[in-house]
Amino acid sequence: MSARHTATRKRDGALTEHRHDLLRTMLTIRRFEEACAELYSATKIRGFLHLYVGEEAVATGVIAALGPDDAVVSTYREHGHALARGVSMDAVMAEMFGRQTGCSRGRGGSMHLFDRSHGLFGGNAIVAGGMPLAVGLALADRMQDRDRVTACFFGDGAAAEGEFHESLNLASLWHLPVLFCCENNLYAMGTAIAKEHARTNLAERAATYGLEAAAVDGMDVLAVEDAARSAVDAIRAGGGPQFLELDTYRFRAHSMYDSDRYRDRAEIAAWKKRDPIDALVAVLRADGDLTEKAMTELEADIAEQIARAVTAAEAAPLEPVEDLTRFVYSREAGS
Amino acid sequence: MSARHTATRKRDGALTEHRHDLLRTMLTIRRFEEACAELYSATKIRGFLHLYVGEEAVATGVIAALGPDDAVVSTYREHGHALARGVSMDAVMAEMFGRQTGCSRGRGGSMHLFDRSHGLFGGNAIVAGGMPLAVGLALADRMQDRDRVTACFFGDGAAAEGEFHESLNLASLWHLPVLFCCENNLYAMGTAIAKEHARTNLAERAATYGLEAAAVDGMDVLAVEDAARSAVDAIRAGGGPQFLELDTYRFRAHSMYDSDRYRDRAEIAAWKKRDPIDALVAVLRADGDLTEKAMTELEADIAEQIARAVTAAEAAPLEPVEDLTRFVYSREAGS
Amino acid sequence: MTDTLETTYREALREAIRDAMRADDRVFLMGEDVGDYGGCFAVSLGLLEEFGPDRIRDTPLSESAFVGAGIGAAIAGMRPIVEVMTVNFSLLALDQIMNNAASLLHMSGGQFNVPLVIRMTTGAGRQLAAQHSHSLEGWYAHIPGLRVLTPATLEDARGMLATALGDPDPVLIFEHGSLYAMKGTLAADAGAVDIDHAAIRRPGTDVSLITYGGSLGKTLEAAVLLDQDGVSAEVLDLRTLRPLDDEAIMDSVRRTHHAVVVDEGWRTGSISAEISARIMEQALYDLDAPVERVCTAEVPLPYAKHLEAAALPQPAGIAAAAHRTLG
Amino acid sequence: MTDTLETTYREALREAIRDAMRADDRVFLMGEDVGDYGGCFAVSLGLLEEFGPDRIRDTPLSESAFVGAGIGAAIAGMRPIVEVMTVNFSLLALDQIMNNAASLLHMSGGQFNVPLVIRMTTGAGRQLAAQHSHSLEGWYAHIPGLRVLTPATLEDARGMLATALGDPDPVLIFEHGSLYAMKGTLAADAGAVDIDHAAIRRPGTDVSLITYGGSLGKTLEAAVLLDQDGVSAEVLDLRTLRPLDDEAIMDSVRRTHHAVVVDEGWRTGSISAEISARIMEQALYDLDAPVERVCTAEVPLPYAKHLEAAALPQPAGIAAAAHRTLG
Ligand SMILES: Cc1ncc(C[n+]2csc(CCOP(=O)(O)OP(=O)(O)O)c2C)c(N)n1
Ligand SMILES: Cc1ncc(C[n+]2csc(CCOP(=O)(O)OP(=O)(O)O)c2C)c(N)n1
Ligand SMILES: [Mg+2]
Ligand SMILES: [Mg+2]
Repeated sequence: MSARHTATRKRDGALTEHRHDLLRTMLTIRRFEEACAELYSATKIRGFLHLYVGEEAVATGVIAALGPDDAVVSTYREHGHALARGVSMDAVMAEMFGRQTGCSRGRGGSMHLFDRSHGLFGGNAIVAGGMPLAVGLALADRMQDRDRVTACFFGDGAAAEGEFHESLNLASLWHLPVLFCCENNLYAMGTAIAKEHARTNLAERAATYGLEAAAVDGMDVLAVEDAARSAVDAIRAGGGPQFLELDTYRFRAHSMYDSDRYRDRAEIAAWKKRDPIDALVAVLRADGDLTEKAMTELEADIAEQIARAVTAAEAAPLEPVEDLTRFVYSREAGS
Repeated sequence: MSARHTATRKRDGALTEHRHDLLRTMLTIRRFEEACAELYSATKIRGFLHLYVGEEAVATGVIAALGPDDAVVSTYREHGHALARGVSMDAVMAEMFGRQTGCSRGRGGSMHLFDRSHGLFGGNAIVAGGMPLAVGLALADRMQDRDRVTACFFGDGAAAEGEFHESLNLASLWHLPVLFCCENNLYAMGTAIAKEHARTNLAERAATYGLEAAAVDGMDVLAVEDAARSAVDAIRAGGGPQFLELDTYRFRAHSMYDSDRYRDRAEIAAWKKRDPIDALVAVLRADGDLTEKAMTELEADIAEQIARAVTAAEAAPLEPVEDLTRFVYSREAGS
Repeated sequence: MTDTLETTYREALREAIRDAMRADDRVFLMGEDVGDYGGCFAVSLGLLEEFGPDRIRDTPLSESAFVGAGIGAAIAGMRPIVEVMTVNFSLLALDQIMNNAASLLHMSGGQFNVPLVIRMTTGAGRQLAAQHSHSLEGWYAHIPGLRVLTPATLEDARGMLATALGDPDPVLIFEHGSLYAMKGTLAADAGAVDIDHAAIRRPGTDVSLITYGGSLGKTLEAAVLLDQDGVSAEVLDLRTLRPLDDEAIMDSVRRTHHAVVVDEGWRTGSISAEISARIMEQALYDLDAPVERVCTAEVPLPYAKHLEAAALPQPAGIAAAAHRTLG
Repeated sequence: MTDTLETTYREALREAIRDAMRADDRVFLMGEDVGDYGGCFAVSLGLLEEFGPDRIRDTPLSESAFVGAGIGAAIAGMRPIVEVMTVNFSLLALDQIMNNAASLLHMSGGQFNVPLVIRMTTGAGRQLAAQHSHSLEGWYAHIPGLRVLTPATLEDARGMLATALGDPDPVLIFEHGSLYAMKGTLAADAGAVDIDHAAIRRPGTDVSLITYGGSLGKTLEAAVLLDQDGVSAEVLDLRTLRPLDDEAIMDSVRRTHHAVVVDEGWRTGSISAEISARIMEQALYDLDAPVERVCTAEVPLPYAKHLEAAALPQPAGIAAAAHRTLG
């Protein structure tokens, strides 16, 4: 409903521009990760690499609804959240390359992107491990009368962990400003949601903790943004935590190590027909808001940005080995 | 309803006898624990001592519905479960005294009563720590086509732990023969249930995992037994796990260390009016099934049994110190 | 000299919390039963009345979530004191402590430090049996990014918290359950203490008895027994298990040439092994005999009084170990 | 001699599981992604097809519950092999492992033994960063009631599981992530192996290099470097971290009079400290120099290749430590 609301809102320059921003963000994430996949095969990027391809509308839509001072807690599949949040692509790429100019100075890699200036609190690679952290950020905000909202992203698999239960209960019990964003891509690695949960309706499960909870089409960035916007507004108005189940799908394997034996090809193909980028392009085209030319320029622009980021990362310095034990303690304590 | 069912069932000798057994069990638990409290003050019993006084109808009613081969997993507040299960009082008392003749050879104490021959799998003092264990017992039964049912007791506070969530989901997902018995006495130590749970309706919470769940008056042993019996029958018939929220109250403090500063005296008094033993006595009296004489004899009988248990415990040998490291490994391995 | 007051370890901890909360509104106490109940060991008794339920915050039984919430709150500008009832239950929060609290600063390339204090009770000796008697502070001392404190005296109970709260990184404070009732006198103006150095609690010349926390008392008793046998034992209280004060340890060993480490942890893989290894690495040629270790027997602690007593380090056993090193 | 076959560490583990499941229907494999996915490191690839979803059982992301369920199932007559993807995530199940698996037999006065096998991946070296690179097997070796195995060879990958399944008590098997792809030949009839003794992987006379698991390869490389410098290094593979084979350790040290312990755990409070302490306690007078330890730098492991490499034990560093002991 709220999605239709935006889609049909009297179109004006601002709206057009905003939709173009959403498109740019999603396309940037897509192309960036396609480049990362190649760089991984070229062994420029190592460790675990989890791609977000197909899920771009979730991070893009939710984060578009956040204010500049809001907080984001994410997982190991967080390139999209970092870029949508405005973390410099150069810094993200450099991080993947393990360089000193990376957003975590090369210490985090793909799974641990951090950027204080953009309110990105990681990049947590323990499934559900970021949830209590998000509750704590919100607790501090509440105790300090800040009106910040914390968006906490996690997957359908994470919802089986004890920390999911404990965190939702705590946030609801203490009425904390957290927007729980469950990226339900139907699989936890190779395990289908029906093998993860006795009841697979996660929004329904969340509602039993006393939070407002809704399921949203995670392939429709406008629907995601609208749902997130009303949730964020309600939370900021003091309404307590809310939960969004964002129904989506990853077009690629779980990680670069995964041969994807467990998913039916037809299922993948069906979901690819719902590509969130194609969907937005279609809306814009229908409204006559996107020309071929604009699209070509956008692609070129992004391609160039990525090329620059790669070149910069290649050229960037490595953290000196002498600094290995730096940042274990704030002061240079020993052990 | 099912309670009325029993209460109004055409009374015959068997029923009378059965209700007398329930009374004997509850009264035995009550008098046994009153003795334990004195023995604690007399420093004969040490460590933590958690009394079940006021909650006797729960263990008595549920366990009355179990078969001889069924399994019981309990907490640190498990004297009632052990006695209701038929574990010898001498062995339980000796355990409290830390003697070799104790049901755990003096190694467990009040919080860790075990008895394989009676299917008592402890006595677990990590809140919610017994829940995964119960799921595992049921998993093994299912894989080995045994029709055993496992009754898993835990408190309202335990329901806030991650293991509660994980265990209910797993049991429901795998359709395992577990009867989850939540002893809701409204407090987790000094924390009232409203400070433990955003939503305090625990049966409702449990139902969202896809189990049959019901709340039962835990002060009415007949209601508890009937609810447990239908649940156990359904589980044994292959219906999967079920959940009973047993609404009850502890008449005493959390443990012997607790000065009970957090409960309103009026609240305690109100609940004491609903003493499960008085309630059953009233039913029996109304039905003309319990004479003064019978009651006096029962009390005397129990008092004598307890006196014998204490004397035996006092006289029982201690485990030799040389056996300290025995039972760390089944074979006498070193480290 | 300043005037003194009679107090207990428990009261000293409470006064330290009270001071910190009065001095800085970013400080709050959070944990199971810290409020209405008054703290499972009565440390926070009365604080709810003074500071209210927001700052003396009762939590559900959700160790992982409320410890993690403490981490998040610390990052976001608060100065939480999280109380985990006992180290036994802290296993449920260990993932948060290791993978978040201890790692965030480094993983983020220095962006997110975690000024969090976690207090927990540790140790055995009260017949609480296998699931309530662990001494796992040695494990926590294994984790880079943490500081581990073990107050064994009234001064340290009173003074370590303030210093810990001033630390930009996570600090764990282990309170041995047998110490809460310890009575003694404390300077009326007692306050923050240094947390970087070990302390000699009894000077001696023949053997160094190295210990911490709940074992300090037993070790001092052992020193008295040794004195009766004509052996002058020095008792070193480590105070901080991470980082260890190697200098103080080696300095004592270089003077006495004999060392016994007393640790309530299970022997294998305990912090006593680390201390013994460091002594060999840094002072082998000053030793006249192998370093002895007096630890807890490697058994889940039994309930029965005589068995528990036999499992734990005791003064006679400590003294015997010292005699062995002296040959 | 028996004929041999080309295989890998991964395949050897898989064959061991297959054998065990064929031999005993009480045996089943349970863990995250062991079935449809084929195992996060492909160890169980193909087993679902042979044994079906009941015995190759995918679990939800609920480490505490499915490890606890393994404990319960073991008590109730099954012989579960529980796979925890990596030791990093095992922290979420540590309460179940310590307070139930390791303690039930003793707490129950001998009534409930737990014949459970838990397998997990450990170690660093693949740029997986701070939350995926822990080496905590030394911690598990601290827990009374457990047995801790660290197969470092194809023979042990193939043979330790069967022996572990025959043990009446809980056994933990740590597979180093860098070993899965290790190739080699194995006797066609390779089967159960002893799990009570350490093994000399390379005999030598000048220095004992004591190690286990993922560090064995690096240590053997160091021995080659040392050989080029004219130093004859003996390489001892501990194989089992609990109980430690003191006899084998002391026997080697008594012959070489010099020892270096190589351990991928963080140095402070690592199993290497325990080994060093035991050598001092049992063989001090046979030592010509302090025991050296080569461990992982005390830092949450960084992602960048050069930083991670600098943090971990490496052949050159091991050889240098050996030279230091030889003066
Ligand atoms: C506690 C924990 N257990 C297991 C893993 C290994 N692992 C990493 S991602 C993943 C699947 C998570 O699925 P989901 O939460 O749905 O997120 P998605 O990857 O689908 O985005 C698993 C099992 C982990 N990182 N942490
Ligand atoms: C994991 C864990 N946390 C804390 C404790 C300390 N503790 C023991 S009982 C208890 C309260 C449990 O309340 P509930 O589950 O309602 O059971 P009840 O005691 O009311 O029967 C607490 C906090 C514990 N034993 N284990
Ligand atoms: Mg998923
Ligand atoms: Mg309760």
